Amino acid sequence: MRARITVRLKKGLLNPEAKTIQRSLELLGYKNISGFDTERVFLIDLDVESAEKARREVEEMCRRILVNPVIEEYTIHIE
Amino acid sequence: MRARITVRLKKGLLNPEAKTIQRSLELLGYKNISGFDTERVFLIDLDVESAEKARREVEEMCRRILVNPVIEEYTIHIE
Amino acid sequence: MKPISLSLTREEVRRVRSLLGREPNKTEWAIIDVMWSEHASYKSSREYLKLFPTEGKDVVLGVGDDCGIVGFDERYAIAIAMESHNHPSAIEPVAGAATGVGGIVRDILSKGARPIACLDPLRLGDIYRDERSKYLFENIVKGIADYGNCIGVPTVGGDAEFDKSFNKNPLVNVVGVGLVERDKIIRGVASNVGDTLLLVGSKTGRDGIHGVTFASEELKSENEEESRPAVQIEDPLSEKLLIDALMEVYETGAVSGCKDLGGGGFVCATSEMVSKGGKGALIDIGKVHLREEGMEPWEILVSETQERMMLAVKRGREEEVEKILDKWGVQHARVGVVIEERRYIVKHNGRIVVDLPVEIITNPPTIHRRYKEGKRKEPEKPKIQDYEGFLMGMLADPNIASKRWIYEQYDHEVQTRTVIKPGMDAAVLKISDREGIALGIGCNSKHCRMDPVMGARGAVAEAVRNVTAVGGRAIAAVDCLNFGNPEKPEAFWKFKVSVEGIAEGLKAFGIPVVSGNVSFYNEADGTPIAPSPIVAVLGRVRLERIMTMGLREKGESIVVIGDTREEMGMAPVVDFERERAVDDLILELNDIGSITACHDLSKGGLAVGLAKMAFVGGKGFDVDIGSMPEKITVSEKLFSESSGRFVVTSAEAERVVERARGRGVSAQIIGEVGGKELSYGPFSVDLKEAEEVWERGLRDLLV
Amino acid sequence: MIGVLQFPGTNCDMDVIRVLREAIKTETRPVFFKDSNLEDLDGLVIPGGFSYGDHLRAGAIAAKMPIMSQVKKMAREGKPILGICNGFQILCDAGLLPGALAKNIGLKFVCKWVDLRVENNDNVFMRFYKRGEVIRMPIAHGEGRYVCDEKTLREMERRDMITLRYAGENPNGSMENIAGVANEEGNVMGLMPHPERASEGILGGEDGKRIFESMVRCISLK
Ligand SMILES: Nc1ncnc2c1ncn2[C@@H]1O[C@H](COP(=O)(O)OP(=O)(O)O)[C@@H](O)[C@H]1O
Ligand SMILES: [Mg+2]
Repeated sequence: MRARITVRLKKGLLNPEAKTIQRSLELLGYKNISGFDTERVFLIDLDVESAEKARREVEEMCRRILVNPVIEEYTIHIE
Repeated sequence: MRARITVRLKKGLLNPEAKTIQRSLELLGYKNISGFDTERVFLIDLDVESAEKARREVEEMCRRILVNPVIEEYTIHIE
Repeated sequence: MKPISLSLTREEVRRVRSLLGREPNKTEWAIIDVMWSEHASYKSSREYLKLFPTEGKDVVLGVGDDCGIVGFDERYAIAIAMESHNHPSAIEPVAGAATGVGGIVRDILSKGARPIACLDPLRLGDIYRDERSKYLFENIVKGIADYGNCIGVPTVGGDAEFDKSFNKNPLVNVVGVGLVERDKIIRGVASNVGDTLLLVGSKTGRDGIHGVTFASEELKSENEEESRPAVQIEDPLSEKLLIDALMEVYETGAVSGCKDLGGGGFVCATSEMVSKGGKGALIDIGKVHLREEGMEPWEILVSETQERMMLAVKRGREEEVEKILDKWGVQHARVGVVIEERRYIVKHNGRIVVDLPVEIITNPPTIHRRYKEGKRKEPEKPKIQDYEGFLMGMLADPNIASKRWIYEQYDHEVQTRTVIKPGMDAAVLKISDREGIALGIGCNSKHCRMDPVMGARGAVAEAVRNVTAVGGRAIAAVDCLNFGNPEKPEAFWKFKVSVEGIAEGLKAFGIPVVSGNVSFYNEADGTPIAPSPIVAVLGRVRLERIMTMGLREKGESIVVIGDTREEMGMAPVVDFERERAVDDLILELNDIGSITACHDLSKGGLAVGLAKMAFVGGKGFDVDIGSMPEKITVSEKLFSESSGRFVVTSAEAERVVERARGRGVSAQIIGEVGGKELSYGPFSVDLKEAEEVWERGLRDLLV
Repeated sequence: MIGVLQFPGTNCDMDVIRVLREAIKTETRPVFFKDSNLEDLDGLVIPGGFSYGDHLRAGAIAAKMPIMSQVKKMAREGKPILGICNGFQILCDAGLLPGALAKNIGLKFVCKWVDLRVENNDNVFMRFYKRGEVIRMPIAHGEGRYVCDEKTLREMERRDMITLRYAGENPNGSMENIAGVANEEGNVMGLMPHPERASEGILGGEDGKRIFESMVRCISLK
């Protein structure tokens, strides 16, 4: 079972990395970018029987360590 | 048009971050992790008419600055 | 089965066959190919490196091991070494530069020393015009920063030059410095039969397979794709754990020898250790902990996976060592034993896959390269109409502008020893309560291109001068000789005369070389780099006597020491006799407390040197360049880059002049400290404005 | 006895130990993250560095290691706990201090001396400073931009939990120039600047030393 966790900065928080990359793309001449954002993905292969169980376990990992709720939010996909 | 670019390290290359996170999850008691990997995602909103055009443009951005072809590979999704 | 492409010449192949009396198998060829490469064997450079003075009363461990060791006080010695990581950085700047830092730090660590500092001389392309050079520069600095910062070794100095000859082939040199108690020094030798060879650190992968042979070839653009397997990814956390774990392991006294796995990987480290010990090795390559599946013995033997070390552990004490490694989470494997017979034997699944005399592996034949004298470039004398504009242009030039953008990304204070921080002539690190070391760099690549002979001499002179300028007495040197393709007679000539020049200089100053590195094949598409023999000098300082370059008290006299000659736009003549007299004078003046600020003159000459002193001190000056007695133009007085000069400030300038006369050195009072202007006589500029231009010169070119 | 906590990748531990032992002359011992007994400790410093290589987020992994439950216990007992740089990041991620430390706004690691204003001296670490006093210490970090939500910020201001602000230029984009915060009780404090690097004149200044002196004094008064 593979879980895909996508983590992004909370709305409203400045993402300086995204801003910098967007600016340099514009400098390179890409004029029609109306939005730019970045995310991080964790891919976890789990030896568990059910998607249910995988999700529960991964949910817990996110809360315990993978995500900092002060600045980040996340979504989980079980594949 | 929104493009989602997923970037990952090429196969065979060391990913120290993934290694460290996996080990610490194991330390926290998650015993059934059989694989762990990380990816980066760029989300680009583009004011172009066609998915075709968006893909072409994003493809170029990847080659020019978003991706380091020496160590990374990528996939593009137009949403 | 993947065929192995050999980089050996036909002559070398013949030689191997005749030495061995049979056809080597595939694994054996792979080993010899790597070990006989230029980068690992110094086969072109060896006979010239013998010219360097290598002995001295302070030398504890000289040329030939992973780093040099120089005595400091009764208890401590200083380990120092220098390496290049040019080719990897050209391909993948972050990883290339980072692994350069990692490699030199392990050289230091392997000798039982705790790494306490790095310096990073860099040569980059034309960042004004060339996008790729800018990308390389930003990422090389990032690679050094990310790695050095993480492992807690401060990067305390370096230098940076920009020239289009480095567009495709930047230079990343790194100096590593360590501190070791004299009786805890470990050598890169395995000489006790029965000792266990313990491989320590990261799992071995296919990283950097053939990294060494790759560094022994020219970079060709179409080569890039193929060279990719040579990329090694850095893992600074593993390095930090290696440092912490090994410092604890060394305390046990169970380690009889140690070497880092650098160029040439496993086979290089193990074969050299037993070769130096006059012994042989029996290796079970199947014991190596691997990251990838299906690796063949030859791949494991030559892989350059980072963050690995080889220990020779006294028989029976393995567990003691392994327990400490386990505590730090550092992996390890018993991969072989030292044997009496001087053979290098490798087993894999019970089958012998290598059986070679150690000497064949570690003693490749020397190559006598042909050389041909090259032409010297004519001076490029600019016609200066507008002094003020010319000066501002120089201050903004990335070669002269403030390097703050670089060193603020480096943690230069961790370990709480950094007394003189980056931005000055040399770094000073506190070693004991009263004494410290000074670390200075020298090499003007532009001068070396115009005149390799004077350029190389200048590199030694400048490195020593930088140490002198902070009050340090030079005690040892390391060098990294970066040149083009040695198979080309003109390139080889540049190398040869550079070595000769440096050797002569070091002899004149009475300081030995204790370690060094040669990097050839720095060419891209057939265009060689400006020759860059970079010299780093280690000095000893009394902490209560250190000098800095900032102007201090209004009214203090400004004195130029040394002769200014008509040498604008060219490589200045370097006369070691005179250099030495000037250095000795400065140290004497410092001893008697006559100097309040001191700076040596280099790029941009007197005009730029004075300006930097003003920026650092936040005080202006009022001098009259016209009053200098030399019969040369004002432009020359301002901008000539004549060697062997300092500017000092003093509250007792007459005494300074008198002492100078006593040593036959010229010294002229040209004005005094104070005000908010840089006032040169024929013209003046506003201090704040000029400083802004200098601070922004480099920064504004970058993100 | 003051403990100095070492995680894999911690790199300022020896610097802090040296200052505590030599400049402050107080009994100090390293505390390895696998140590199980912290009963002997009167206070704890979590020093700077790159615990676990700063992978995931700076301080995130260390913050979740088992030893942190004992650190929390010490905090509850009112023992002083100081987090410097990476230690500050760890304390936030462990929930011992509010907020989080995000990537510097300039994205680069920054190492330099900065001016700081003392906002509050009514806690275990700050009592030898004057309110409003401007002091100098070096910073060295890549993830030091303090952030928290608006409500938390107002709470912190009301309860006087902000101890230090950048007084000159803001080097990392921190919210309201915040450089250091404490918990409400004043026995847990985190700061991005490195006081141990500002505890000896020859290294650039001694403004940081009073933090350790104050910590030690408070312990001895107990
Ligand atoms: N690549 C670098 N890394 C770290 N520090 C650097 C680097 N380049 C320059 N510096 C710092 O800036 C100082 C001034 O550099 P430079 O102007 O070349 O020196 P000088 O005045 O001796 O010619 C160096 O001594 C060093 O402290
Ligand atoms: Mg200098």
